[in-house]
Formats: sequence, C-alpha cells, structure tokens
Amino acid sequence: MATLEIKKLSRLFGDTRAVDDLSLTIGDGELVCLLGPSGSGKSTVLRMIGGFEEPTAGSILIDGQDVTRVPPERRPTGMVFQSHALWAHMDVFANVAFGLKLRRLPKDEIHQRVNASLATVGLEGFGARKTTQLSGGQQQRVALARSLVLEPKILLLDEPFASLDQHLRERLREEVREIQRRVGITMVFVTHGQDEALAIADRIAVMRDGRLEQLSRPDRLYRQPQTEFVAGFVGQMNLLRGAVRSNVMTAAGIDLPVTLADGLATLALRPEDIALERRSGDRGAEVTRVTDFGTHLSIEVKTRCEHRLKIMAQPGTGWSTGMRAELSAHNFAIYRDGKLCFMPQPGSAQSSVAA
Amino acid sequence: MATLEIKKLSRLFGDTRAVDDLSLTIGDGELVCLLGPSGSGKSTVLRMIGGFEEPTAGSILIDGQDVTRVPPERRPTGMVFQSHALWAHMDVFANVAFGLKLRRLPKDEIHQRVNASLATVGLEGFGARKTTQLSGGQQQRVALARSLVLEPKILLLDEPFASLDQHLRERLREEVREIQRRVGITMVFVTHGQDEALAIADRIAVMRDGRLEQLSRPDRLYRQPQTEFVAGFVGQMNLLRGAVRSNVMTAAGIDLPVTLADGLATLALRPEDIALERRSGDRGAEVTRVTDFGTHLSIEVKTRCEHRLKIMAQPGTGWSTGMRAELSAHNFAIYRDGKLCFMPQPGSAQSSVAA
Amino acid sequence: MSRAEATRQDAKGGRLFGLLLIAAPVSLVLLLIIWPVALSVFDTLTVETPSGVALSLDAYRFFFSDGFSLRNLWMTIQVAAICTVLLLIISLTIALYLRFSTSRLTGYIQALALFPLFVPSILLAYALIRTLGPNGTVDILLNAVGLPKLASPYLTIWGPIIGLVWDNLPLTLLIVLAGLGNVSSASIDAARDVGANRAQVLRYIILPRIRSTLLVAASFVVLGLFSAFTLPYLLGPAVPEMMGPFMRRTIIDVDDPLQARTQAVVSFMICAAFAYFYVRSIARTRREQSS
Amino acid sequence: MSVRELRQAGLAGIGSSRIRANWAGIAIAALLSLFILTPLVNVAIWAFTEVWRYPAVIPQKFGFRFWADVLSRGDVHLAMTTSLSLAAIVTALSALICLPASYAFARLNFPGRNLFFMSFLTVYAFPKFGLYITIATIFLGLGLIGNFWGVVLIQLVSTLMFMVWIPVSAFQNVDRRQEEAARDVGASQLRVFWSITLPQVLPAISAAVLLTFVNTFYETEVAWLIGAPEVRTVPLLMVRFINSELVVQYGAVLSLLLWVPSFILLMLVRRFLGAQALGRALGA
Amino acid sequence: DTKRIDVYITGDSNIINFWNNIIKPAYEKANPQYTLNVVSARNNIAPIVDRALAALGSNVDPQVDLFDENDPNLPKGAIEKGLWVDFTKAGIANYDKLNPVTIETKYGLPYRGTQVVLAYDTTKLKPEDAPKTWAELVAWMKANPGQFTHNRPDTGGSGGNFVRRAIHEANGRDPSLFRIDNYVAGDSDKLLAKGFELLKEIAPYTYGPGSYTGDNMQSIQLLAQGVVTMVPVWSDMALDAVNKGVLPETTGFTQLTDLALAGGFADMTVPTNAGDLEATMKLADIVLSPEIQTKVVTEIGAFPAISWEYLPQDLAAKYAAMQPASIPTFPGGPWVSAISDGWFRTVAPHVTR
Ligand SMILES: Nc1ncnc2c1ncn2[C@@H]1O[C@H](COP(=O)(O)OP(=O)(O)OP(=O)(O)O)[C@@H](O)[C@H]1O
Ligand SMILES: Nc1ncnc2c1ncn2[C@@H]1O[C@H](COP(=O)(O)OP(=O)(O)OP(=O)(O)O)[C@@H](O)[C@H]1O
Ligand SMILES: [Mg+2]
Ligand SMILES: [Mg+2]
Repeated sequence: MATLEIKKLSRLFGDTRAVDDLSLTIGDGELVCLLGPSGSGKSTVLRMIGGFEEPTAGSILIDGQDVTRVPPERRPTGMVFQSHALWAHMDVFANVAFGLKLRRLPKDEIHQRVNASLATVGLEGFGARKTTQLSGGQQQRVALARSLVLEPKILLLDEPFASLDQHLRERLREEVREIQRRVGITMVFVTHGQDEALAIADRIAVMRDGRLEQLSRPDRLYRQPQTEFVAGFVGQMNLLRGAVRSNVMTAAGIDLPVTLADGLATLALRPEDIALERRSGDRGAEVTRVTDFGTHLSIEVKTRCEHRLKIMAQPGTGWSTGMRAELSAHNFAIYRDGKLCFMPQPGSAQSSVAA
Repeated sequence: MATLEIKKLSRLFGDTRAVDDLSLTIGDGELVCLLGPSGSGKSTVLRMIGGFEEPTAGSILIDGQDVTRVPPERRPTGMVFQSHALWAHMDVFANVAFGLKLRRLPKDEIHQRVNASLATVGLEGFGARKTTQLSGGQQQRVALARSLVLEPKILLLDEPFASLDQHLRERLREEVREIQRRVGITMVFVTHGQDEALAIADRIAVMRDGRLEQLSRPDRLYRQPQTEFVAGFVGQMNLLRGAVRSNVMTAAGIDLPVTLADGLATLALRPEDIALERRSGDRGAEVTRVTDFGTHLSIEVKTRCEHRLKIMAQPGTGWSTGMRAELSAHNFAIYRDGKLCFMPQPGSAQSSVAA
Repeated sequence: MSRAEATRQDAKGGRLFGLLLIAAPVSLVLLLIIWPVALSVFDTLTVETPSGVALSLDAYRFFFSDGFSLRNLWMTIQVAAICTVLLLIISLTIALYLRFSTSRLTGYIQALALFPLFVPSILLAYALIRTLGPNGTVDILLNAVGLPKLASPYLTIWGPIIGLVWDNLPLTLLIVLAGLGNVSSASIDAARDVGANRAQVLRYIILPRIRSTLLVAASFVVLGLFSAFTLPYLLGPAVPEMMGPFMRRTIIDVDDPLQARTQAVVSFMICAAFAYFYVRSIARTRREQSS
Repeated sequence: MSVRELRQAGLAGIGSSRIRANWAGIAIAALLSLFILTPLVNVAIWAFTEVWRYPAVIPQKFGFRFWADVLSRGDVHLAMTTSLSLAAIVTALSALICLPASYAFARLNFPGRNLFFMSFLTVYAFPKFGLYITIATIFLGLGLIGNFWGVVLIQLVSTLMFMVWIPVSAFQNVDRRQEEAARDVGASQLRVFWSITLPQVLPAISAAVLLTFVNTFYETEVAWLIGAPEVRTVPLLMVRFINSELVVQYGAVLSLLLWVPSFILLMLVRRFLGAQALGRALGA
Repeated sequence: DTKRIDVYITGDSNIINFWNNIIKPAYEKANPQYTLNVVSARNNIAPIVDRALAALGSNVDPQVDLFDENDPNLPKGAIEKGLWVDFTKAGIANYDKLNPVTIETKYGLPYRGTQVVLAYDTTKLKPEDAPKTWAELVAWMKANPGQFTHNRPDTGGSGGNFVRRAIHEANGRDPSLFRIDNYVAGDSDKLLAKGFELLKEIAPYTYGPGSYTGDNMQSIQLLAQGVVTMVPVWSDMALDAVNKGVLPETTGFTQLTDLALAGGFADMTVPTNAGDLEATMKLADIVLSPEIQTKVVTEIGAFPAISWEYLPQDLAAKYAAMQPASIPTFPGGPWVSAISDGWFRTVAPHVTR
C-alpha cells in the first residue's frame, strides 16, 4: 500500500510522443484505471511505473520517494502482463515462489506464502500443475498470485483480461476487485474496455495521444464527461454537430435551451437520456432498427434530417422497425472545441424535440 | 440464398464428441448465431458446413442437396475466419479476386465485381493496398468482401470479430447485419459473445458440449430460456438452489407460489426482474456492492441466508454499500433437472420476498 | 553526473558490452576466414614481378579460357542445379505431408528424413558404392529377379547427385518445414473455400507464401555444393569433376596453388551471389513475419 | 443413431479423402525408406559378411571375423579417443564463445550488428579447400600445424554459424515479457538470464550443440590438412579404409560402430529439431 | 619419455601395416628412446611437403621426419632450397648395399620395388589367351568392350603406370627417352601426347566407357565383383588381396613381355629440417638392413632395394623367377604433373557418355 505520484512524465519513441507531460496522483489503496484507445500510451505509462521503460522527462514517486531511475527489480511494484508471461519451464508453485526464493526466505515460509497466495486467487492445490495445463483464466490468476505473493506496494495490471472471454473476464474482474479490497493494495489497471473500467475503478484516467483527458470517479466520468472525446469514448453517445443561436442549440432538428454564445457546437445525448413517444402517420423520426438485448431495447431512429440516433428503451415497450416516434431529451451536454461548455442543472431542462 | 439443413450431425475427435447428434434447419435469408462456451463445438459445426471437417455421422443439405461429402471448393458456401486468413502475398484486390479468377471469369467482370464487393464493405479504393497496411477491422472487411464476391448461397462466419476491440466490434457487427439485410444472404455466425448474438441474430442456437440446447429468437431465448444452462449463459441470471413444497418454491429465503410437484428445484431470477425497496435497521438483505455502469446500477446483495444476488437498478436511485433492502421479483422461472418446468403467466405472479 | 548523462552512459555501456560479447567469434571469423579469403583473392589478382607485386588478371584469364576448367565449373553448376531442384521437390513433398497430415507415419518419416544428418559423407560414399555401384546390391537384386542390370550411377554425374541429395536432405527439409509452419491452416482453408483445389492451393497460396523460404533453402544447398568434396570425389567421374575435387587435384597433383586459389575464388563469387540472395530472402522473411 | 449406423457413416467418411491422404503417407514412407535405408542396411549386411561375390543374393559366407579385427586394432581405439575428445573440446569451446555472442545478437543493440551476424555465412560460403590451403600456410608460422589445438581452432571456426544462428533465433523467440516479469519480482539481469531465458532456449541450444558435436566428429578435411600427423580421427580412418584397405568389411564394421552413437543422438535431438529450432535459425 | 619420429606413408594399407608391424618394432627395439609414428598420407602428400618446405629456414619443427615414398623433385625448387637430405653424404652404413639400378636420385633412398601387372579373371579369360603384348591387349579390349578399366593416374599408381606404358609404347618402347632431368615443356608434352593418342583409341572400350576408378583399391573391387575382367594392379597388393580372399583364387596375373608395365622403387626422402635427423638416419639404415629387406620380399611381395647377394640364398632363388630382368621405370619430377594433367585434359574427357 502506497501512494503513487507521477509528475510531468513524458516518453518519446523517436518522434512519437507515447506519453506527453502526464501528471497523476494515486492515493493509498486506490484502484485507478487507465482507459484509452489503442496507442494512447497506457502501457507506456504503466511500464514506466514498473521501471521497464525510462521516462524521457518527469519523475515518478512512490510514497514520496523518487524511483525514476530505480531498476524494476528494486521497485516496490508488481506487474501482471496481458500475455500473463508465465514461465513455461516452471510449474505453478515455482512460478509463484520464484520472487520469494530470490529473497532467500526460508523454505517453510515460502511454502506457506505461496499456498496462501494461490488460495487468494482460488487456485489451492494447483501448485504442481504445469502452466500449460491451465486454462487462460487460471493462467491469469497464477500471474496475479505471482505478483501478490511479494506484497508489492503497488500492483500494475496491463490489460490482464483482454484475451479472455466475456464470462471469464467478468468473473476475474470481480475477483481482482475483491482481492484489492481485501488486501488493500494500490492498483493501476490498464484497459481499453470501458465496461471493465466502470466496473472496477475507484477513479478512471482517460488517456488520448499520450495525454490525460480526464481523471474522475466512474459515475462522474459517465455523466459529466469533460471533453467530447471522453463523451464519445465512455459509454454510448449520440454526438450531433449543430449550432447555437440566441441561446438555442439546434442539432439534427432538435432545439434545446442553453446559455451559450452563438457559434458551432456539438450536442451529446446518451441513448438512455432520450425518451420516445409513438406518433402515427409519418410524423416524427422513423425507427430503423430495434435490437432486444434482454435488459433493454436498443432502438435506432432516423430523423427527418437524416441523422441517426441510438435510443435505449425498456424491454417490452413494443417498438419495432418502421414505427414513428417523437424524441425528447432530459439530459444533454454541449461541447465546443472538444471541451464541455454547457450542461443543464439536473432536473431543470427537459426539452421536447422535433424530429 | 439458400436453406441449410443439418441432420443428426456428429463429429468425434478420438474420444471427444465435438458435435453430438445435432439437427438444425436454417431458412432462406436467415441469420442464425451459434452461441456457446469455448469448446462447445461451434467451430466444428461451421467447419463441417464449409466442408473443412468430415462428419463422423449425419448429413448436411443445402437447398435440399446432400453436400456431406462434397469438398469445400465445390460447396456453395463462403467462410469468414476468426483470424481473417487474408493472403499476405496478395494485395486487397487480388485477395478478393482470387475466387473469381479460379472461375475464369473475364477480366472486366472480375474488376467490376471486386470493386462492387469492396464498396459493399466500405473499402472502395483500397484495392491496391497490401493487407498488412490495413487495420484489424479493415482486414476483417476484406475477408468479408472476399467471401461475398462469390455470392455464396450461405455465408459462414467463425467469430469474425473476436480479436477486435469493443467499439470496432460493435460497428462491424452492425455493418454485417446491414449487408446481410441488403444482400439477403443466409448466414451462420459463430460467437461466444451473448451480446453479439442478441444484437445480430434472427435466431440463436445455443450449444453445449456438442449438443443443441435451444434454438429460438433472441427475445425468447432471453425471456424463456428452456434449460438452466441457457438461463445462466445468456444474460446475467441469479440461479438459486431450493425446493418446492406444497406449491411453494423456496430458495434463498424467497417464497414463490408455483404449481409444481414437491422436490428440489432451481430458481432463476434476472437482475432486472428484481425490485429493491429500502429498509432501515438491519432488516432485509444487505447491499454489498454497487457498480455504476452509467446506463444502470449493478447492485449485489447478500440475503440473510448468505446467498448473493445481483440486481439491476436505475442509475441515480442512490443505492450504496451497506444499505438494507427488501427484494421482490416480478418474473422468474423454475428449473428442475436442468429443464424449465415452471414460469408464471406474464403479469400474474408478483411475489414479495423475504431476505 | 546528471541523470540524463547517466542514461546515455548506460546506453553506451550496453553497446560496448554487446561488442565485447561477440568479439571472440567475430574475430575468429575475421582472422580465420575473411583474412585468408582476402589473401587468396589478393594472390589470384597479382603476379610477382622483379619490380614488385603487380596487378594481373592472368589467373582468371587462364581459368576462363581453359575449356577444361570451364567444363568442370559447368558440371558443378549442373550438379548444383539438379541437386537443388531435386532437393526442393523432395523436401517440399515430405514437408507438405508432415505439415498437413495427422497420420502416425509422420514421426517415422521425419526421423527417417533427418537421419542423414548423422551419417558422415565418407560413410555415405562407402554405402552407396556398395549399393548402387556396379554389381552392387541393387544389381544383385535385379539380377536375382531376372531384370537387366542398372546403368550404375557410380562414376557418372549421377553418383554425386544421389549422394549429395541424400546428404543435404535433412537441412533442406528442416528449412522448408519451418517455412511451411508459417502458412496458416486458415489461409489454406480460405483458399479452398473460394474454390481452389489442392493443386491450386499449392500453386497460388502455399508456394508464393514460402517463396523466400525456398530461396533460402536453395541458396543454402548451393553454397554447400560448391565446396562439397568427399562425395563427388568418391562417387563422381574422373572428368569432368566438381570444383571441390578439382581444386584438390590442382593443388596436390598438378601442384598449381595459384590456379587452385583462382578456382576457389571463382566458386566463391558464385556462392557470394547466392549468399546475397540468401541474406535478402532472410531479410524478407523476417519482415513478413514481423508484420 | 445406432452404433452400426455410426460406424457405416464413419467408414463412408473415411472412404474418400482420408484413405487418399494415407496412401500418400505410405508412398512417401516407402520411397524414403528405400532411399535412406537401403544403403545403410546394405552396409550392415556387409559388416557381417566374409565373402559376398556377385551374383549371389545372400553372402556366401557370414562371420564376425572382421569385427574382431577392427575392434582389436590400435588405430581404431586411438582414433576414437582423438575424435571424441576433439569433438567434445570444440563443442564446449564453441558453446562458450558463441552463446554469449548469440545472446548479444538477439538482445543487444550495437553498431554493425547485422553485418557481423551475416559474416558467419562466409564460414559456409567459401570453398573449404581453397580456404584451408591458405590457412595451412598461416598456421605453419604459428606452429599450429600437426597440432591438436590447430585443428581445434579451425573446427571451431566451422562450427560458428550453427552455434550462433540457432541460439539467436531461440533467444529472439523468448517472450520479453517473461524476462520483464522476472525482473519485476526482483531478479537481477544476470539472474533473469540464468533462471528464465536460458531454460527456455535450452532445447535449441541442445540441438545446436549436438549438431556441432556431430559435424566436428565427422569432419575429414581439416583434420587432414591441419592435423596430420598428430591428429588422427575416425573419419580419416574411414577414408583410409575405403580408399586403400583391401578388406571392404573394415569400413562396414566401422560404419556400424559409428551409427550406434548417431542413432542415439538422433533420438535425443529429434524432439528439439521438431521444434523447428534449426529451420527457423537458417532463415526460413 | 620418448621422442617421436613421424613417418608419412603414401602407400596402401599393406605398406602401412608393414611399417607398423615390421619396421616399427625393429626400430624401437634398437632405439628404445624413440617411438615411430606411422601416418597414412594417402594421395595427400603435397601439403605435408609444402609444410616442411615452408618451415625451412625457421626453427619450426615441421613434424615430418621421413616420407616413405616421395619424389624429391617436387615441388619445383625444393632441392635447390635444400629441403632434402643428400643420402650419399648422410653416412648410412647400408647405403653401399643398394642395388645401383634402383638409385634414381641422391635425394631419394629406395627401399622396395614393385611393378604393375595385369590381373584378370580366369573364369572369363583363359590363362593361355591372356595378352602378352600391347597389341594383343588392345585387340582383346576391342573384342571385349567394357571389360577393362584402370584407375585415374593421379591416384594409386597402378593406372598411372598403365598410362606410362602407353607412352612407352607410342615412343618406341624406349624408357631411356624419359629421364628425370630431360623434361622440356612443349617438346616433352609432344611425346606424351602420342601416348595419349593410344589411350584415346582404347578409351571407348574401357569400362563405362570412360569410367576410370578412383584408386587402386576400387579397381581391385571391380575385378573382385566380376564387373570387369582385367585391371592393372600393383603386384604386391594383388598378391595380398588373393591371400586375404578379397580377390578369388581364380585370379590370374600376366605381364606384357614386349615391355613390362612400369614399376619402380619407392624412394624414402628426409627433409633436412626434420626434428631429429640423426635418429631418422638410423631408421633409414634399419630399413635398408638385410633383415628388413628380406621381409620386404616375404611380407609384401615386393623387390628388395639392396642387391640379392645380401639376402638369403633360398629367397633369391625362389623370387628371381617373378622378377623380370628389369623393371622399366618412369621418372618423377615434372613428368608426374605433365602426365596427370595431360591425361585429365586429353584422354578422360574424350569419351562421351
Ligand atoms: N518500444 C517502442 N518503440 C517505438 N514506439 C513505441 C514503443 N512502445 C510504444 N510505442 C508507441 O508509443 C505509443 C503508445 O504505445 P502504448 O503501447 O503505450 O499504447 P497503449 O495505449 O498501451 O495501446 P494498446 O491499447 O494497443 O496496448 C504508440 O504509438 C506506440 O506505437
Ligand atoms: N482437430 C481437432 N482435434 C482434436 N480435437 C478437436 C479438434 N478440433 C476441435 N477439437 C475438440 O472438439 C471440441 C469442440 O471444438 P470447437 O473448436 O468446435 O469448439 P468451439 O465451440 O469453436 O470453441 P471456441 O469458442 O473455443 O472456438 C473441443 O473439445 C476441442 O478440443
Ligand atoms: Mg498496451
Ligand atoms: Mg471456435
């Protein structure tokens, strides 16, 4: 358990700014997710924290101590790799015990700690197995145990579940969260799956092109994305280009009262924040597709002006392709130059929408 | 476009029954998803339809013609592979044109059809690119174009998007659906992602251990899973062991009126079918975790008798860890010996639940 | 020392360390291969005149105007070409089978094809003389079943060809096998799916995909053949002879080290061309694999 | 479906392609056996033959006479020890200098890396005879002619290519993440190499070592040009048996004696060779 | 600790065995402080000689003490540079016992003589029909195409001496035309060319045709396997082969009577920079001793280099019959390369297969 402080960290690969002037402070026992599209520099940040990559500029402090130039083997960090990176020539026990052996602990203690660690990840009795005899999920858990057994101050995980299937991923994600709560360890978790980040993180750092876009609690990230990029990247979002004129935002034939200077802007509407009301004849927007996901319906509509919007509705509401509907939004946000510039007070603005 | 009929198909690998007595009929222009956990035999079925694997028993009919022993190159099927399997020594155009060249079509026609096919998948003008210069999503689309250009009667897709990231997967999935609607082709689509299946399929065939568990429309599959396995596999589900006594099903401290013989049974409750009501003091179940997914909250509760349940709630309902709640279910199903044996009439049963 | 400086020092240290690690084998090559080769080349390009050493192409002029030498060179090229083609065909056939068959025979076939790796060529020459030589075992068997005798390949150009194919089979096979390993089953399935039969799959998918592998294998074989000595010497005809025995006879019997070196350099030049192909193909495969 | 039906369907399935595939296998196995094994079997028969004259299908006289002769010959014993120690020393030295080098080629960046790497090809590309003639003159001045260590030196050079190239490709195949994971749990660079990297490249290195050993053991020309008179190896003995020994069977017996270790080696390394260590190293 | 004397043997295994089994014990018994190291230098003597030459003048030990059969005229200039020991001045006690006809050069010490004879299969060719002259031989070859072969002139010597016999034949069967010191490039080559013409004439009737074997042994093997009917062989080797059962009992031997096939005496040579010259001279002396020379006759079926008068009476009587009045010899030196190279360039490629 420890605090991690990253100060103005940069990393260049040739001309590529993989990480660009990134600052970040992570509290004791906190789990922070690095979320971002492929190539946004998440792995590079993590590898610099772990000591596998040297920063071009900036510094990294763990519990206030500068570790920027400390080699990985002497950092109080543990890392779980995407490809799990188990040592195929050792069995499960030896994999987990290796770090302890290097520390010359007595045999008994090694035994006991390895077994405890395997138990933590739910792999009691798997010690003698070869790593090749394990399923993908089990291998990931061994990798986790291997890091946990050394009781690192900070655990770094680089897309540890990316190669696993949905069910397994969900289960392991919850297990990691559970372990983190129990052991109270500080964790940095890299992912490009937004669901994963939302499900697991205390705070989420959204990265883009090596820079930090937003660092917030998951619910705030979802409900108050500070940039257009975050809005589009986290969760589903209808982004509609339009313009503000005399405090009315018009986009895709939708008019919304705002308090903003005139000019171009982008309207962001979450699918679940749009309500549909059925219309007869050919008035309103046309429903072009309805997908039943069980827990909800995903409805795609085409407005008069040929904009397509995604809308979420309760299952069993009977929508089907070809129907006509009127849209109303009860929550929205406006972005200008990529930055959030207007958001109605909760419960205040509710605007009917012509389609 | 064609109909596909699979009759009592089996395939053994040594002692493994990869596919076991599977029968299935797919109508003209239909899109059927094969859904199932890893190793359930989905790929094997698909490969047998494509002719890459020989059935141990059973037969495959396309448009009424037995093709069981016809080699792949003479079957009217096209296949899109998970690893896209593009030929790296050919450019995009040559990849798509290869099948037509083998058929010795005139140059002009090849040119025109390849370009049309590339246009269909949104890759006009990419013909001269090397396949290595394409992104993962573009490669998959080339693979799709390569199959589509031959106008196969049946298009087979084996987890075509498994290696792509979430955003891309969703987009391509919709594109495939679009193309399928437009071209009207019959498709068999293998996936182990339930969301994917629900989003794309006309009907879903759930497989388990080589056998067919259920073949239904997506909404029916979700709301009326015929087996306990399907119930647990498709969507989230709370499965609670319990027993029926004098027409009352008791599981995890929940009592529900049923019409069933006495005996052991399993209660299945969807998270979104459970309602929570706040209780003060230490009555009711305890909320052990709340995860905000933006569109909904996922709440985990622990009942008095230590059962854990997942419950879905609207965001902004203010639930947090440590609160107490009473549960009520308005939809449920009971399974016995893995089979569905009781389900209340819609809107009829609504039972308060003690926790 | 500032941190940045320390880092730079590290990098430099790493480079030095790398050079240090490769120093021993590389200097061996430089001293015992490159240097003598350079000496040989220098020798063949110069004559000693009273006024010192002068540049002269006489040695080469002689070699390239001497029908006898050229005939030997031509024979070597012929043998190399035939061997290479045979080896590629045989290894490709075996490799294709090993790659795509699940039969239990694969283990046996592989072991068999690799065995020559462990048979020295001198032993092989001996065995082939006993077997294929005149009135050897094959003749005995043919005679026993009343068939006419074999025209013995022994002491003809086919003697060394059979021996060299036998000897080079394992390495060629291993290279081709490794290349075939890079052809995914899916890409073959995909080709059959769009209507290619087995022959077409081979022609349009497999062969283009392993083209550089085949080049690597061919270059490697050719390099070996030009210095082959034991097999051509023991199994081949007196005339024409392959470059290996020719060089040996030139130095030992004809006592003309200059011509022997000239022959070596000429062979080396041809090998160098193939070495160039080889290096280029390797670079290509590496590129293809990394992309 | 009943078992009988199933079996019928299965047989029908086997009917076409599987049988065809196996015919190919049987044909390949048969032809290859003929090609590879005939000469070897033939030699084996000769080794137990005292008289075998054309056109008898079966040797006129079998016997072990020549075995006793060969086994009691002092030069055979001496040659065996010389060859074995030569091969062992060369292989050990080669491993000693080449393995660090191949690690450097695979993992470190330094100027001239590719050029140096490819320079090992020259070992293979220049005709041996031309080379050894020149080397012999150089060696003479160094007193390395007729010297065991002179032969060791030259043999060492001939082994460099395999000994560097094969491990390099093996090192390159070791997942860097695995090494990083080891450093992460606290292993120093040296320890990582010893505990993580080395064990994983061991199969490839074994293949390289065995190949080197075998090639050195069977080498003929160097041993003669550089090594005579001190260094008399088994292959040199073979050359003599074949070229100038009246009794054919000596060669046959010695061949059989040599095949025993060959066969054991083959069985040992087959697994490693199957791992494609070699083909990939040579650039396929 | 004993010192080592390195002896390089050019001959076949019978010679090697002779050195190992007869000379070595005798020498080591007489000189216990030395061991004799017998090395087979089969067809590969030149690099070793070069090595000794290169070491000349330096104090490097060339690791060579004696060549059992070597032409001191090769390589060119070796004598002038003082590579070889002059035996007339070496003070070898038994030197005077040498039969003068055997001495060709003072830098060579002859110690055994042998000749090439024609070995044939008596089941195919009756002894009474065996050719006795070159003309008869050629006629027989033409009547029996493919039944004759010889080995390449660069190896072994039996084939080389057959080639030399053809050269004699083409030049009036006068061996005196060819002397060690009268090779003149161009003129002499014309003499040789005449012989090559004869060989070209018979080439189409040799086994193969034109498949010349690689060595003495391979010729014997072809004869033993019944592939051919007649081959030229070294008399000593062939006798040994019959004794060992390699050649069947039905093997017959014949010699041309108009002029025998060339043979000759093996000349030992000693480099002046040999490690221990004195001990080497002792070795040479022992080889020329009557005891060893007797063994030369009895063990390897060769002719002694010392005069018969120093050998046991009965032996002389018994073997005199086999020994022709004279063995025609052919000089070494530049002739060797000229013949070999000429043959390879003109005769061997002549046959189209
Ligand atoms: N060793 C390297 N050499 C050169 N460029 C590199 C290196 N490592 C990363 N990069 C570049 O730095 C940028 C950031 O890479 P990084 O791996 O950190 O991204 P990421 O966010 O982890 O992406 P992904 O989700 O695909 O893993 C990319 O443009 C990448 O190409
Ligand atoms: N070529 C084969 N040899 C032996 N067993 C096989 C082979 N192919 C498949 N199997 C086995 O058959 C079963 C079904 O495999 P299949 O590939 O059809 O599963 P799947 O449903 O596609 O799984 P996944 O989702 O992992 O792709 C598995 O148990 C698998 O191990
Ligand atoms: Mg990454
Ligand atoms: Mg599959």
